Amino acid sequence: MDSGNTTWVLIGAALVLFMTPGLAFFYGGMVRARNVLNMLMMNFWCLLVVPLLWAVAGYSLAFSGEGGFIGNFDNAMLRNLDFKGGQPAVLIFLATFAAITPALISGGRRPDEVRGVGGVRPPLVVAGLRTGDVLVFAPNGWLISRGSLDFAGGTAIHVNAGIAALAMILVLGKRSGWPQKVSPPHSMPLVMLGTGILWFGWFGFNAGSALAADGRAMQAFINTMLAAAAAGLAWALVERIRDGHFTNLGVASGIVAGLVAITPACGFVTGGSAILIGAIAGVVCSYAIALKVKLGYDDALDVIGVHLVGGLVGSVLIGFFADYSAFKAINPDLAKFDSGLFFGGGAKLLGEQLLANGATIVFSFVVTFVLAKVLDATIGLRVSEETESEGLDLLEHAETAYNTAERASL
Amino acid sequence: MDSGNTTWVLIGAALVLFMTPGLAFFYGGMVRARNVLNMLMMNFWCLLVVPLLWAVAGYSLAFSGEGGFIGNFDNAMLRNLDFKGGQPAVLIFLATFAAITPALISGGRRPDEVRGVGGVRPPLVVAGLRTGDVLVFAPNGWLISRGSLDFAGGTAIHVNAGIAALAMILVLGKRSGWPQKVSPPHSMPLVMLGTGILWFGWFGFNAGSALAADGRAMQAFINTMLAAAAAGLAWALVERIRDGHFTNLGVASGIVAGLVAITPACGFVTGGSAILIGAIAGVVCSYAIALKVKLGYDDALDVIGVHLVGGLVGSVLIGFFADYSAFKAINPDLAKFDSGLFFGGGAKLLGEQLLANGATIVFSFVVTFVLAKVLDATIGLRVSEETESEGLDLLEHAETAYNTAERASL
Amino acid sequence: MDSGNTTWVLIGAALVLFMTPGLAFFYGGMVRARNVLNMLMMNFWCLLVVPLLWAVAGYSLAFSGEGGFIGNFDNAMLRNLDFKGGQPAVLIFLATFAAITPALISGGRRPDEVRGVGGVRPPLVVAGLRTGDVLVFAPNGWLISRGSLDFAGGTAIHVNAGIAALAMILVLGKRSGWPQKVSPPHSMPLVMLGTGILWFGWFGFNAGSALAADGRAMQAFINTMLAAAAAGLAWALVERIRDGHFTNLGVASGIVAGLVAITPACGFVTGGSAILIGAIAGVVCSYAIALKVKLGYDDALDVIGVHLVGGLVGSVLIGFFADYSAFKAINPDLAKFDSGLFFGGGAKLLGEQLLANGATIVFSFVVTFVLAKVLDATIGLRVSEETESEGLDLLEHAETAYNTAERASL
Amino acid sequence: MKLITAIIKPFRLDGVKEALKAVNVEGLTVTEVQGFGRQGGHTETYRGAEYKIDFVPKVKLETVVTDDAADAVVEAIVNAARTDKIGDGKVWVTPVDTLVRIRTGERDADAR
Amino acid sequence: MKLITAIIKPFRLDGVKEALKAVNVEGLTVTEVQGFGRQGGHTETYRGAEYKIDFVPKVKLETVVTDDAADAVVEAIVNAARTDKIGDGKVWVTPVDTLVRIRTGERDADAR
Amino acid sequence: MKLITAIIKPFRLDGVKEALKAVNVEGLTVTEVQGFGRQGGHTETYRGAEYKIDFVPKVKLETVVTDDAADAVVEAIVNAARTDKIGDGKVWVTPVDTLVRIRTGERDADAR
Ligand SMILES: Nc1ncnc2c1ncn2[C@@H]1O[C@H](COP(=O)(O)OP(=O)(O)O)[C@@H](O)[C@H]1O
Ligand SMILES: Nc1ncnc2c1ncn2[C@@H]1O[C@H](COP(=O)(O)OP(=O)(O)O)[C@@H](O)[C@H]1O
Ligand SMILES: Nc1ncnc2c1ncn2[C@@H]1O[C@H](COP(=O)(O)OP(=O)(O)O)[C@@H](O)[C@H]1O
Repeated sequence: MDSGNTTWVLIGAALVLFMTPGLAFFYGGMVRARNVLNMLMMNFWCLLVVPLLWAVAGYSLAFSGEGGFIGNFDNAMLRNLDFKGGQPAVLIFLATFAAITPALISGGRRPDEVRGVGGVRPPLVVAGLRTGDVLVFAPNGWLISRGSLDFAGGTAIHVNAGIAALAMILVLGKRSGWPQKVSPPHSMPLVMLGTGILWFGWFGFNAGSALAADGRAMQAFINTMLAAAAAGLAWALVERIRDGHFTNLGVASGIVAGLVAITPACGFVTGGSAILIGAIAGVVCSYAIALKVKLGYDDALDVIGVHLVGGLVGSVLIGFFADYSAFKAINPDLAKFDSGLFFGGGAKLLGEQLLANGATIVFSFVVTFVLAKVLDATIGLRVSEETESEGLDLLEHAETAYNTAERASL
Repeated sequence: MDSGNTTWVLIGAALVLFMTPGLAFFYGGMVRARNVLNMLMMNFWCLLVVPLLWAVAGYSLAFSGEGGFIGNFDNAMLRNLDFKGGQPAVLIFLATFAAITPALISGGRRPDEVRGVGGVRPPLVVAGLRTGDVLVFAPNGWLISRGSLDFAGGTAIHVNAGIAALAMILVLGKRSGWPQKVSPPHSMPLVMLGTGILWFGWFGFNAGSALAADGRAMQAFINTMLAAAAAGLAWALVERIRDGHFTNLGVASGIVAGLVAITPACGFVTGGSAILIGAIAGVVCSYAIALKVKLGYDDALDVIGVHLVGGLVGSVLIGFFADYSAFKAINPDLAKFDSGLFFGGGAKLLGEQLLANGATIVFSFVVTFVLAKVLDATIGLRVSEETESEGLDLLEHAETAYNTAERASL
Repeated sequence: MDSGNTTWVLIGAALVLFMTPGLAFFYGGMVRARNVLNMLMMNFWCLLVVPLLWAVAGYSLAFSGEGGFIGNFDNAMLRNLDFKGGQPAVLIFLATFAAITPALISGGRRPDEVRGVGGVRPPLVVAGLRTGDVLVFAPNGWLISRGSLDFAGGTAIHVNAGIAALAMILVLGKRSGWPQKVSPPHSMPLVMLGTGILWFGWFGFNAGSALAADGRAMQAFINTMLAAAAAGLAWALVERIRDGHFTNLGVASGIVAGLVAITPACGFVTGGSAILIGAIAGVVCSYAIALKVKLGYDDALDVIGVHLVGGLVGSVLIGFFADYSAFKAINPDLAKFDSGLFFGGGAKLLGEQLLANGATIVFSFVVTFVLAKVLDATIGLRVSEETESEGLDLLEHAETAYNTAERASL
Repeated sequence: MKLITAIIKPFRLDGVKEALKAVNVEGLTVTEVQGFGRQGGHTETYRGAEYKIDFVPKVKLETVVTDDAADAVVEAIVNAARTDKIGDGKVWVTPVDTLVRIRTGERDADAR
Repeated sequence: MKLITAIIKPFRLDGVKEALKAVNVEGLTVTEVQGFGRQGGHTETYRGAEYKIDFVPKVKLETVVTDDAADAVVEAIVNAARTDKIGDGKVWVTPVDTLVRIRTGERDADAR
Repeated sequence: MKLITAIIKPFRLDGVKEALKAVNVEGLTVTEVQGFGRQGGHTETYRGAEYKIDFVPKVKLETVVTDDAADAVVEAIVNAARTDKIGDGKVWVTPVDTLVRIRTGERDADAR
């Protein structure tokens, strides 16, 4: 791996690492002031646990060997890495992906409701689970080898995390008073800060996944920019027409929905398709978030509406928009992939995309649901009513987020 | 374009994208708590609209073809891009520049005063305008081909946005009570966060504009660091001597003034000159901001004092400090440019700089003034007095920035 | 220097620059709301002053010529730089290191207690001092040429700044009421934002110090990730067992302690050792911070417990974990360094590490102590009691951090 | 006229407000306050150091009512605010000489 | 002595303060409060969900004055705070047994 | 019963609280307020423009006590809050008709 590509992948890893704090602020701004530290903790916690699991065994199980479902221990504890070929750079790049996946689930519930030893048990356990999940999506894995496409982890990460969040939510039940009594984001500037960091970092996530600073990376970068813009705009326009106002939260949500949707597609589609994928994701997700009230699941931070639905939209649209010949023109050596329905590839790819997402949904839902049920039955997942009203920060972490009162300055 | 340069340009694009949220926080911290979301919206909005316009036609009109005033549609919708030569990377790098230009104008008024449908109409319209403006400054454009120098957009972006802000301000008039009754920044930490992000991102803006990770990029990077430091220090010292205190807002303003001033110059001058340009900009801008009260235009966020004046200072000083021989020594293949008065180039360059800035000021002022007048006469630009006192966030966006009160936690 | 490595070093410099605002928020969140601006100022101030000193003479004195203790003026004012070899990129990369060193000392006291003209005098003076210090650790310097190892500045920066902070603290004495009466962090989200920025930027700090995007940089990057995670986890677990809760401040402190500890070691040890170094640093530092109460020095922001102790832990553990053969395998041309006790190198390296740190501690303590005493005796370092209770922001800077009250919106 | 002042737990504010509407109280003023009493405070931990916070967040509610409404209003507040746990708070009644509605200049009962 | 309490619109605070200076009120205490009354609140929208906020930000002003000054002070407040729009607020007067200035121990009229 | 209201400097709150405990006051309610008085405010500077802030942060303390305890409580507050510097604040006493403890319905002296 030359110095340019090494720089590309390592800076990409740094950008993706930065996304997890970004996600923490994005979600943290949305919860109440008395629960924000628990939300931050659930996200930062993933940065502590997952990279270690990844280095010790996770990477090796996912990527070494020839197994269709699971790898071997050849690269466990970072052994036998090919420095010349840049394998360590790729390993640490992927470590940051593994870390943000369970962090996404943390948005699956407002922390008002999830407990654990010190509020960190569920993400901890789920982190182990998720790291395992990725195995199924390894390069030699069953789904990928059938021909379905997922450039930067739309199915493996967003659909996967989104459906896991749904399973958690179904086990946890509703917050008391929901959906009549809810509370507004405690700090919208924090939400917007998180949005800015996420967008910035997502260039590493998507374009970095080319694993080389080449033409495909350029295209993925452009697609990331355009899809996010189109989705943010689409969501904002829906809100303006439907609810009467352009809102910051709408813009932020749209941007994230667009980023999620383009994640699986960014290395297979061209710019015009990216704009369409973004716009469609923005509109669909802005309506999907209303389903929770209709169907009665309490998805407080809309992980399902944004990540599951956004990931699905992007992944399925690959079946229409994938364009092999455009990428072949950029890089003549590119391995073959199927084009989509609109680009002369027929319906085969669409079928594979549906299958891959269906399989992921079933697999991830079942695993998480069983796990959550076990946890709930043994140690209990819901916080007590007292904790709910006093706030998790104080009761679980013995901290409060803001001490700006004169009293605090005594 | 090799992998190193591709990485350089794409990471540069990510950094410049990150500047727009940075700008949002820089300005957002300065306004009142009840208007901060409108300020954030005006900035994020530019990130939604401009890249789309840019991809659809803007880039092509600015950069394809041979026209002296306007290009053609050869690259519209991202067609016919030269991936080998890195054209897509440059395109998306420039898209982030196009996005931040109208965002700068958003500081032209405290949002207390600017209305529109949902508070976003003026930036929207102006975004279209600005994207158009850039055409005039295209590489084959009239001004550039005469020999004036503008490395990273000091004239094209900062002078241009600054004078546009002045036109907007003159159309809008003063806030009621100004200049007797004003209000302090609602969150200085937010201002400083914005400053930190801006400085960080500005390395992409300036050094990235070399479009290659070469010696000139190194020099531009060094110049960016030194000019910002010198200007921050200079502004702080002026405040200490004139007003009695070193202030954080002074340091932040000085840093930004220095970054603005070095923007046009960073690829034409050496380090010592960069320090001087920064220091001069810091001093001049720290006095320029007082003009608004004397001359009676209500430039609440000092876009004129910092961006217009800072951009002018930097651009004009190129006429003194440009040093072709130093850059020729770094890169023997460098195309010729004129040196400045102090570096053996005579007064010709200074004349070109004055002409280029003068032309920009006239052009941009007239276009924006006419446009703003039309908007004001048709849909009205000023918010009502009620909105002014209730806050734009609530009335235009149906959101409030902070909900930390116990009440919000019920 | 090729385009890939140039990009690597310059982006590294941008990341390290971004760390100083990160540090400002990390510390700024921990102090009271009425002192946060002074804390931010002390950090930003370093970004204004140090790069200028560095460009004018600091770099040259540290790195040009053959002197064992001090260099010459060959590169003063950025003269005679080798652009082909990438010297300017390295120079500006190191400038950002020089800037953050005195910023670390700013945490040496809650600003409640440190005064100066406008609250910036001590960092200003100390900035000069620190820039000087670095001379002793120059590549041809006495300590380094004996064979001690310090990859990215664990001894030169963290131990150095930590012990300087201790000297300042001993001169300043205790805050009134300490340790009975203290106050909680005014904004934990600000602390966590600082933590996120620091971790992100630290990749530039550590892996960037390889000065090339090569295998060693990959290893340093991986080590930085793993040590931070291990230390954050270790500190959190200690708190859980000892105090009963996982806290955000504990996680943040652990992450920073791990980053500090791996700083000197990251280019000499492999991944498993990095995990151990991180975990040990997390545990040791989480206990070290309690020493201040036992021994009676008022280290309000735990610069000593985290930076001095963390830096020492990492630097001394190099004597056990350095592994030349692993790095030789990555890069056959690598200059020889001693391996540590556990990797077949015997005790020699351990001895050198102890000597280097001992010498640094004595040197830096004495210089800072004398300087602080002189300052205290002449201009006085402590703020008055009135300032202490009214807050430094208002009295020293005539600013207040937050103006969110309705009153402010009049 | 009487001024009824109540210190209650924040999460009971909504319930009390509804109860007050039910007894025809049409206006009230609410302040966030810190209470000190039998309930005690809590402890926070930062880097192993304990911070004892003596105060508990409470909400203060003030409403001026006519003399004859006072008893019913007090009763409504007590019933709605009560959780039977320590820290439920207090209600007290003070005499008011006169009440004016700023907008109209109306006085006393008309000004409520 | 009398305690005059006023609930006013925040943006009238400056005006009221000036009016009070004009009638020789030299000290007063201001609190940020939330008002509930005829004026009604507002609705915020987050991701399409509506949040009804019943309370309106108001400012509470307290000043202790001598018995004979009370009427003039009430009048000054009413005049300065009035915008003739709903939500202008209330003023009420309550009896005070005694007022002490902490610094000097002075009482009542001298303590103002 | 009497309601004792005190406006004090924030940094004296701890001391006053201890002094009140010493005279058997077991409950009190604290509010952050802004004071305007002889002490004057301060000036902030932003980009060279001066902002005059007239108000000073103060803490308001309210406690309802029995009639015979009132004098001792006032005295305790005055002694503990006094710094002999301008801006030390005020204490005033107002009559209370009745006090109720929400949790138990106890009245007056029992409700303290
Ligand atoms: N004497 C008092 N005067 C004013 N407020 C009081 C008084 N006693 C208690 N309070 C307020 O009532 C709240 C609840 O009182 P507390 O003694 O904790 O419980 P309870 O009301 O159940 O006896 C306190 O937090 C304080 O705000
Ligand atoms: N009975 C009352 N007791 C105490 N405060 C009241 C009362 N009625 C109204 N207020 C306060 O006065 C404010 C204005 O009252 P509102 O009924 O909205 O309008 P108006 O004063 O014009 O009749 C309310 O927001 C509330 O703070
Ligand atoms: N007449 C008054 N009524 C209510 N509060 C007052 C009155 N006068 C002063 N205060 C409060 O007391 C505080 C201190 O008063 P001030 O006149 O500054 O000093 P001092 O109490 O030493 O005379 C003020 O900030 C204000 O909060």
